[in-house]
Amino acid sequence: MQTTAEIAAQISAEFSLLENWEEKYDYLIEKGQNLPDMPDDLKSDEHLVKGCQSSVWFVTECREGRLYFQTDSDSLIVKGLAALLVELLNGQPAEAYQNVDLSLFDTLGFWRHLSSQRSNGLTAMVSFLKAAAEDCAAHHGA
Amino acid sequence: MQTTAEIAAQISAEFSLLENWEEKYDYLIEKGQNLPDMPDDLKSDEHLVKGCQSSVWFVTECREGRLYFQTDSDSLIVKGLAALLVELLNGQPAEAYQNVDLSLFDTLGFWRHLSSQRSNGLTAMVSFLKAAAEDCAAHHGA
Amino acid sequence: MSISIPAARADFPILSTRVNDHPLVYLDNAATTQKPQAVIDSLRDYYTFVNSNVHRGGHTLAVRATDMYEAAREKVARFINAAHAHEVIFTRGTTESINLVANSFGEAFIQPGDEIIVSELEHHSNYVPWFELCQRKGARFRVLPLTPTGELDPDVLQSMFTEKTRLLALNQVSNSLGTVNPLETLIPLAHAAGVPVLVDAAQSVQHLAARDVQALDADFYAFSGHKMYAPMGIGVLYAKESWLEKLPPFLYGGEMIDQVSSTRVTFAQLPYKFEAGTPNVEGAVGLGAAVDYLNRFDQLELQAYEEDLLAYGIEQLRAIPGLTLYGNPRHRSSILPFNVEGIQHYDMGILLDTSGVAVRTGQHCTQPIMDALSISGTVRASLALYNNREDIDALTRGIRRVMKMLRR
Amino acid sequence: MSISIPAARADFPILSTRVNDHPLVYLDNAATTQKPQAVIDSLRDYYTFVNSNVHRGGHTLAVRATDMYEAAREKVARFINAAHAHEVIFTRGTTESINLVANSFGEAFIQPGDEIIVSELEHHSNYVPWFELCQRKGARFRVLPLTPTGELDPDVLQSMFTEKTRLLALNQVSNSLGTVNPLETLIPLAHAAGVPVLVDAAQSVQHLAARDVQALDADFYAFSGHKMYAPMGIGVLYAKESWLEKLPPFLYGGEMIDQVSSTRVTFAQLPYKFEAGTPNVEGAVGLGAAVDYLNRFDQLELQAYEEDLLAYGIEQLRAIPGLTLYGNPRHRSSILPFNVEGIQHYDMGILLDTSGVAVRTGQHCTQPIMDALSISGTVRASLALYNNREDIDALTRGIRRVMKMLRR
Ligand SMILES: Cc1ncc(COP(=O)(O)O)c(C=O)c1O
Ligand SMILES: Cc1ncc(COP(=O)(O)O)c(C=O)c1O
Repeated sequence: MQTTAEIAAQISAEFSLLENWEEKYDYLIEKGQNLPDMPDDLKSDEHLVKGCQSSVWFVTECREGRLYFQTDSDSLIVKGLAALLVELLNGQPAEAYQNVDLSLFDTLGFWRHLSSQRSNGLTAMVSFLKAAAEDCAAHHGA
Repeated sequence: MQTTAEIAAQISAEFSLLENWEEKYDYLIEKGQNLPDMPDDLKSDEHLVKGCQSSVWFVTECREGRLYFQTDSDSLIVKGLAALLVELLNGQPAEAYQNVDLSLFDTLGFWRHLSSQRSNGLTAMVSFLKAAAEDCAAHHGA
Repeated sequence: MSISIPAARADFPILSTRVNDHPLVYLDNAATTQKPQAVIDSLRDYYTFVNSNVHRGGHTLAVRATDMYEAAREKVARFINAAHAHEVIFTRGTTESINLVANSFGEAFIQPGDEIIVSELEHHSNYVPWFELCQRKGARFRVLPLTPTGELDPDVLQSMFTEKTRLLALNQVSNSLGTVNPLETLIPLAHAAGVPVLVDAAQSVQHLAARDVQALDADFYAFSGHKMYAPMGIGVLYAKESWLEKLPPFLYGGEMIDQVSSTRVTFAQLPYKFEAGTPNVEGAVGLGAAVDYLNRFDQLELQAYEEDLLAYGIEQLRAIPGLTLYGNPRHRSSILPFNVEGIQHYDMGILLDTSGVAVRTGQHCTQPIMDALSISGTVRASLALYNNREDIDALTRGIRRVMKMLRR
Repeated sequence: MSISIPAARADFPILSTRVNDHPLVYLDNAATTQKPQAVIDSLRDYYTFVNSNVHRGGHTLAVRATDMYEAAREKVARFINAAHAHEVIFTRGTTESINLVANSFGEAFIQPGDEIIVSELEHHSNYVPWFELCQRKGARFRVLPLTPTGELDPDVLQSMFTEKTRLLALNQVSNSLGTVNPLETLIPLAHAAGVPVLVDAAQSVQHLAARDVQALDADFYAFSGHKMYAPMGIGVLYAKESWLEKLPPFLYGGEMIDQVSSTRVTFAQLPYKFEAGTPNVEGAVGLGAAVDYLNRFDQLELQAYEEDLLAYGIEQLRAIPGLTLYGNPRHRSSILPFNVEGIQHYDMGILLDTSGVAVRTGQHCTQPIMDALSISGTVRASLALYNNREDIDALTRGIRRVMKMLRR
């Protein structure tokens, strides 16, 4: 399995080929659309990560110290961001979540644009995953 | 007895001879200093007109529809202003108080400078005198 | 003398900036308006030539600052035709104005079992303060529902008044639907039932010529500077003198005090009783400059211009297949709320932004309206005097482009 | 890298204006300070390139405005060394900050019979809110008296704590006497008695390097932008996270809401829970610019410069026959309060103004101090970083001239 750093480099490389905002969003939205939809019965409050303008759900599973997750959102853009998180982190060991370098999103331009200290949709998602990964590591260690 | 308009014109004429702020204040303060001090027992809360930064007292007397008053202040500048009000209004018929034209103070430059819509030391004094004059007219008329 | 409205656009320097390589098309005016150069300059001039704390008497700058502050109060009083300048209280904005009334009026007049009516059309700022007041006081919080067209029904309101009703709080224009509420009908109804009325004018004072508080007979009238071309951090509570005399102060300290000892405190006269602490003189001066700016227009002409533009916007949006425009009130002002089938409002907002079109998306601090419409939010385009048909065209072009992007 | 302090004068455009045909000598800094060009420009730039309402997500300008607003919060947090940026709540100023605590803390924690201690040195803004809270709640309002030197006696404070004491409210620097209170002694005393402390830092945060809220261990720390070279209409309440979590909101509406229905309301997380309504983004940006400006100086050097200037002022004033300088604290900051025998303070102020010297006269919103000193008011000259010895000389020259004018 590739490391998150390797995956990040790969995503950056793909992105660098895109010429403008429109193409970047196109690509992001495609990422989201390629992600399987989550069954409606999993879209419960229990799995809802409080975003701001959109809803995003995460269902996590911990196997041998690695965290796996499914995700969905009513927003295609948020789903695209979540899809990048899936590429980057799904099935990685718990430490990878703690150390994830979000500067990738900076390079993509989305970080600055889609989030801000106030809106923090991405921050909320990553915090949720970090907490789940911490749990996962704790159970595995124990 | 001269009318208030005549007196105002006279004060304006005197003032126009003064060259600068210092001379104007000098003159104003002299006006105040020439006013007799009020006996301390009259300086009671009853006679206090609420100013802002200084205290000013008025004792009024109504005789045949004319209002007479004594005044004093702990501030020489306020006392000077009050002295101008004495020159202008003391012993005038009640109507003269209602119609008094305060633009005199404008010409002197003190109005803008010593008062403002917020500070209104002069406004407070004039309002007090107007109320007393109204009372005086009412009793005389009755 | 009125100036030409289309030319006004040049007065707003920010409108010539570019966003994401496109000219800015600013359609988020209900959130906050942009500022004309005259307002921006008034701030610079204030700090370059005048700045001082206002106080009673004092040095030249203090007198000048005080005069400018009070002159701004008089400009605002004339703008809304208040009977007295001291009926104009400067606050930070609509939210603070309403909270002031909820606290002071609530303290003095609300007993357990009393009732307060708000409309379902309200912004959270004119909803939650009353909800919380009712919670604190054991009073009943009653909500006048929306009609299917997004309006308020006078007959339903009439039926809600009881001898326990102590206040009606409602807006003049809804920030989510643009509904213009018929205050000329609703306020007399309330008054006939002995109920005073607080009007949230945050979305109306900058758009409707009907801002004469005496003609409206509003008991309280609240608005924000930043939504009427003035700086942030300044707002107004107008209240009838008779109410202001009766209400206890809200905040304590600074210039609102008359006498203080460890056993007794007395308060200053109106309006200072309600203005604790150093006021935002800069903000008031900027608000005065904004009023001066607005007064350069013929007010009815301005309203007609904006209504014409809104009608054009409605027409253009309705021509887009799959687009739902929310609300259908008889009289609407400045607000275009919509969704396009299959496109989440947030996605629409973000993607419009890529072509420089600034709109707001979400609930617009009006969750009760969203609940009533059973939607999670809307895209809201909102107009100001500097907008024009090209802005609407940029919006509709942008929407069609997003539809192409997302509907594959 | 620190810049030279005397050169800083050129950064403040208003200081080159003339008043009554004299160069302005601005010594009313405790009322409000002047603004450096960098702060004035920050307002213009904000409105020319950025202005938008802050909100969650949204268009480019909204994101930029939000980022600038939150960056300002972080600058302030670093300036006072708060543990978290969300411990910095933006308010209109010190008065609102203190009223916020009096309301929210008072609502949650004050019961009949409880006691609140304030000092006799307080500004009305840190006196009357507590007095009124005690009246509302049936609590006991206790006043820590001044010593003859104008200081607070730790032993007397110690003797006032009871198991009913719920709060100590006092300033770090007195706006009337300039006394620097020994918080490093007083706060631990209070904490040892289980009493939290609110510090009114309106006159200290711009002058003392000792503004590290964690080192001081202040529970609440309040100050105003306009007294620290920032615009009017913006201020700060710092509070420890643990307190902010426990306090109920103060104002309701706008961005402080999480969920709303007609039966239930929940609130946003810190710091937004305490920031109802559209915030003063412009003011926060200006405050951030003022912090940046202050950070260009070495803070200890700046304090030493101001203390040296104050010492010079004390020396020059004491040399004037018949002049009484009030207070004689071991440590004084920035304030020169005096009267000249036989000359009413108001007359002194007005006549100093004729030669361009701006001071403030009267009670300075500290009637309890004036009562303790048995005087009706003082003349107060107060210093800022741009003042210099020539300003002091202009003051003393002016005083001597007034003495000549009035003592004939
Ligand atoms: C010590 C002190 N506390 C509180 C205040 C009130 O500050 P503001 O008027 O900015 O709210 C002042 C300013 O006058 C002050 O000097
Ligand atoms: C109808 C309405 N009421 C109240 C408010 C609150 O105004 P502010 O945020 O300026 O306090 C707004 C603005 O968002 C509004 O649109």
